Amino acid sequence: MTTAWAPITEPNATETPSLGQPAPRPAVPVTSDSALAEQYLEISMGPQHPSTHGVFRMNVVLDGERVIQLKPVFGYLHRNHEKIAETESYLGNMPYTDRLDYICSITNNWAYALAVEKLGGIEVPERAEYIRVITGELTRLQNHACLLGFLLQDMGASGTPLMYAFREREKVLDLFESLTGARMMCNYLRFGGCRVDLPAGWLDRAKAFLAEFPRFLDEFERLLVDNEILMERTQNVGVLSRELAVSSAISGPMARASGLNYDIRKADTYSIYSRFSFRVPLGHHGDVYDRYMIRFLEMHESVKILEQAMRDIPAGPIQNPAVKARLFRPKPGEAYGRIESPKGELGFYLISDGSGIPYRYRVRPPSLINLTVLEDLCLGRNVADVIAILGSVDIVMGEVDR
Amino acid sequence: MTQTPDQVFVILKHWLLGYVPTSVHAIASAVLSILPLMVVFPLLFAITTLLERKGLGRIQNRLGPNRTGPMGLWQPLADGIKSLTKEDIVPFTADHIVHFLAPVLLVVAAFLAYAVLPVGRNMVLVNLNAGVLFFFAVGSVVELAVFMAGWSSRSKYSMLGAMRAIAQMISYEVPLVLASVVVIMQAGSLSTVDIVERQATYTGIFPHWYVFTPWGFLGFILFMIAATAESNRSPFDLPEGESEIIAGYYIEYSGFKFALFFLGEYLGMFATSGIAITLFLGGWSAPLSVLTFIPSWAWFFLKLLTLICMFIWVRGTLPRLRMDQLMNFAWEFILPMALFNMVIAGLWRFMNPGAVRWFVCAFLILVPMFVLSALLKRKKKLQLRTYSFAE
Amino acid sequence: MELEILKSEIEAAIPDCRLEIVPNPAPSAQHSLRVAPEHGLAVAFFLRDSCQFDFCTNVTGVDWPAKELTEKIKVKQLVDGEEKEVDQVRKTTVPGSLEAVYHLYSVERGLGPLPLRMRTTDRESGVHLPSLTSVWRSAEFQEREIYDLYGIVFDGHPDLRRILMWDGFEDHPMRRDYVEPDDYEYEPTAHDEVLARAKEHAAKANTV
Amino acid sequence: MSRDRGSRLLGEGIIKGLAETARNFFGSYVSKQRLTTVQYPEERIPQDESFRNFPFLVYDGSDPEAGLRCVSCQICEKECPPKCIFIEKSKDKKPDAVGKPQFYPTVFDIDVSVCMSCQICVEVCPFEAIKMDVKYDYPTESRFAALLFDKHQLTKSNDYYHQIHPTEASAVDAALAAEREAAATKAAAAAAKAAAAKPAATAGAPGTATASAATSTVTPPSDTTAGEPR
Repeated sequence: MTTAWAPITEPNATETPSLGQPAPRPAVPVTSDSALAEQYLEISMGPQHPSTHGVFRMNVVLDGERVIQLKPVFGYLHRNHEKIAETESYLGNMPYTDRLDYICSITNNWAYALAVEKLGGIEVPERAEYIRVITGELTRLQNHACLLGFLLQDMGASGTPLMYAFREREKVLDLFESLTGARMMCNYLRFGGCRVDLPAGWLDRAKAFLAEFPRFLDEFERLLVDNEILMERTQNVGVLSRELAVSSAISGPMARASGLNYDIRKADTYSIYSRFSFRVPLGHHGDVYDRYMIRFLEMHESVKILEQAMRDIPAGPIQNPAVKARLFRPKPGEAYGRIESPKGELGFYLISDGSGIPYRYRVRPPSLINLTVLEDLCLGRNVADVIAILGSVDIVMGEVDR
Repeated sequence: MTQTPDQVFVILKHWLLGYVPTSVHAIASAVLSILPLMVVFPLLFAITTLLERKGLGRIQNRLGPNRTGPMGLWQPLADGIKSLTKEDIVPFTADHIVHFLAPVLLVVAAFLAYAVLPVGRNMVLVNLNAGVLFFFAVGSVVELAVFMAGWSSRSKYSMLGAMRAIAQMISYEVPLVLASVVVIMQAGSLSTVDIVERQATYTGIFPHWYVFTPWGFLGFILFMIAATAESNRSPFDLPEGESEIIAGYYIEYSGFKFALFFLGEYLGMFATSGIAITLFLGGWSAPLSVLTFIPSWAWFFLKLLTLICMFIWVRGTLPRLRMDQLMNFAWEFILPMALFNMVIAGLWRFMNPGAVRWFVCAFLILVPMFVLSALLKRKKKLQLRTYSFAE
Repeated sequence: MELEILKSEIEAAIPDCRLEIVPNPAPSAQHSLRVAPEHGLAVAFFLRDSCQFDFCTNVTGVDWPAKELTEKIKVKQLVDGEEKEVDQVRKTTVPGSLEAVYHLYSVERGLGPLPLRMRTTDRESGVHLPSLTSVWRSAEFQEREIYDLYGIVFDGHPDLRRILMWDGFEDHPMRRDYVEPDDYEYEPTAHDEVLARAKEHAAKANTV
Repeated sequence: MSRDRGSRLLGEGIIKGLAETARNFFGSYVSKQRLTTVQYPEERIPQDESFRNFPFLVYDGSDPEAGLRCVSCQICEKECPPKCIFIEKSKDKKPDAVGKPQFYPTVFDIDVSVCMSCQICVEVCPFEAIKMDVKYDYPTESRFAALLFDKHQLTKSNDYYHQIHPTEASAVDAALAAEREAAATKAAAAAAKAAAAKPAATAGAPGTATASAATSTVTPPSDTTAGEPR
């Protein structure tokens, strides 16, 4: 019976790894070969891990609890969305965009619709623009609430903030169900407008929800924002500098927490966001606490936008009649359209060769690009922080792996 | 022997002893004392698991288990049967003997701690004159069992969990003992029965519980914080931080051994809160002199249930501390406060009783608390942040 | 328009590099700038440092397979004795290539998308392009994805590995001429060619 | 919302958090808003009217075969993103609601295990023949064969459609009724014109000609893509 810690024997490198066997592991720096030598603990967090937000894996090399090397591994949820898009018509791709960032399906539709409208030069009637802003901001509310719940769940608050967040999210999903027919897979927007007009009484239900949403925000703030344990766990953890954020094109709340004033609703205004008065919160430290608070403050701003949008939504057509949804053939050319999705800058780059099927269909995934700096943020921190930092980046694997 | 309902169990035991031949008298009396404890506390464990899931549910706006039995009452039974029928998988590379012994040792150590716990008026298993010392000695065996579990299952996550558990338990054992030294100084004896006797007297209708003295209240708070850490409960549940290292030291256990770990953990929690009740909340004594008609053991279990609800309430709210913060908190805040508390208790003992003594001690406690918390805050640069807004 | 000004600025700053403006006929009018691969890095540094295009949001791979252009041309030809106009079909093949498109934005100056394009010489051997990760860190994962799905090898990339497919995978799935392996498991819907393929596989499976 | 607060006792934030969970704990006994559990099989959340799940074929009148609206133009089969609809067209024709002879599908399968209920088929169908159902639980014993719904499992009556989507169904019926009137008036006008032209063309068997003329001059159905109302 071996008492000493017998390292699990390495599969010798010559034999090629069959599918069942794990691939030979990268050379782990071992200082010397004596039994008592200091060995690094190399663990793989994921793809089945309670807090990696989906099938995401990190090869982490630990010295004790400190992280020395962290290599993310993607591809477990890769469906080659872009290859499928090159066999579907423009309309046929719309339901697939729901499956990109499956938490905010309407903002995915919006980004795709915006790119196609730029490609085809299509105008969108007034009422449709207002409906798009209302549903887009509702999506942002439920995404941020959802994220704050998950982030706190990762840090150990056993389910309580997550349940409060999901209680509110259910109300938003009920609104989406009565409008689009499905809670998460809305497939609601079309090129040049929306598919269905607001059903009777929907706007009043939305206003009623909006009236008591701030109560949830205050409850959430009282519950945890001043909590010393949360402040200790998140302040000065995973600090992202503004230069690194710009250089690695970090977008969304994660960039604004580092002081980068770049909100696409303001910087590259699309749709009718210029009509609403709202503010963009900016953090100064760029750590996990700031990313948590920025999303928290952004929810307040979204509530303001929603109030203004719901107040002055005009009547009128919701679909540009000139656009035929089914046999839509844009002229040859290319277009890159982007919106401020709750996770960051979600862009679609379409190249059309004049046929009814896009020649090239590229999705700019904010989650994947925000993960570029994950290793820089986690080096030198310990395992508990890696989970908190990953939680604050807010990734959804449907969008990362496409 | 005054009120029969209070001494009903003692009388019952003596009545049963009558039927036993005198030759085996000693063993029979020992068995008759141990058996109820071995039945009552696992039963309390079953009730607590249900209480915990219902309580957490209610905190999170949901119902909690209600499918098995009227209010989910048979849920603990269902969990027990499930853990019995689940397959017990032992990893191939595990060190089988040590792997098997770990949960057994954990539960044995937890049960040993009940020997000195005065559950009611002269209802204590063994009246050791060094009861508290015995309790802490047995309490430290738990760490050994935890490390055996972590080391022997040969898995990286369990290794991390075991390392964390050892560091946490040792660093919170010290403040736990120091917080109880204050009571021993005041009560003048290590025997748990004497400590409770001393607190059972009343002036007017108010009892002489130590928790009502300034140093006693601070000692109680420090003791409870250290007890939470000792039994790996919520803000300090790092050894089994589910979101980081999945289940810590008992990741490689399944089936009944997994249930044994839970039993051991909960028994440890009951034992430390039992000692907290004995030291600070006046053991089995009634809170008001007029209420002494209720039997003494009822008061003990009532206080135990309130403490359990406190644990559940804290578990439902607070996120988890990180490893180094947990250690800093123990060595830089709890330990100095416990030492300071001993100085205050000494001062309390030699000042003549009266209101002056009360205010002096209370003031002398609040000052270091503010100083230390400010010190800790500045060192960590924790502050409420302000955010600028771009138009 | 300002793309011409930018082009002239770059050509002034970097002596011997030739730039080409690729017009975009779509209403979005996002005309792009094509640069030869050997000057790619220099142009990128210039764009980032002096023209403040510091936000490279999107790096896309595009596959342009070889195309055959057939056009009718009038050709004078001797037909049984005398000169006659005859129209003849002439096939010219445009060589295929792989392309990397970088969409650049400027945060300070708020400038719109500037697509920067680089093309490889051909689709088999000469698939090397300079990696712009040293200029914009955001290109790191996206260039790995292009290498994984298209096969463009980025020289100078810190860690060029497959990002989405598993390491043992040889082919590049997003190329137009990619043939799907038909032995991966799928759920045969009980209808037409999918069903036929399933039956054929089942037959082959239990014969071998 | 910037807040600054002097250095406070270490535990103040934690106590505020505890108070919050206590309020939720006692609130759950009092207010419905703080207890959101729905005991699923016994109680169910009332389904919203526009909820959609798998598609179904609509037929008018009582006989599912004769009243089937679908003319198997196979547009939905081409447009379905995951390609889960399989149609085989009939050889002969049957008169549809207006009386015009139309093809009908002999085989109309939807593979429900592949369908993602995105309702693109409903959107592109020019004959309002396919609509979204609301039934979502289909426990079956086999994954492929049992989840391939054939025509008989898919066809449901128009009043079932009125039951599940009342407003949408009435709007669709109104549009269809308007269409039928337009077709009827045009047929009547064409018949009247043919009748006026016939006396000018002197002899000719009056009875059968007018009857066949009436039916044939109605807008001849173009086989493949019918006109698009939407």
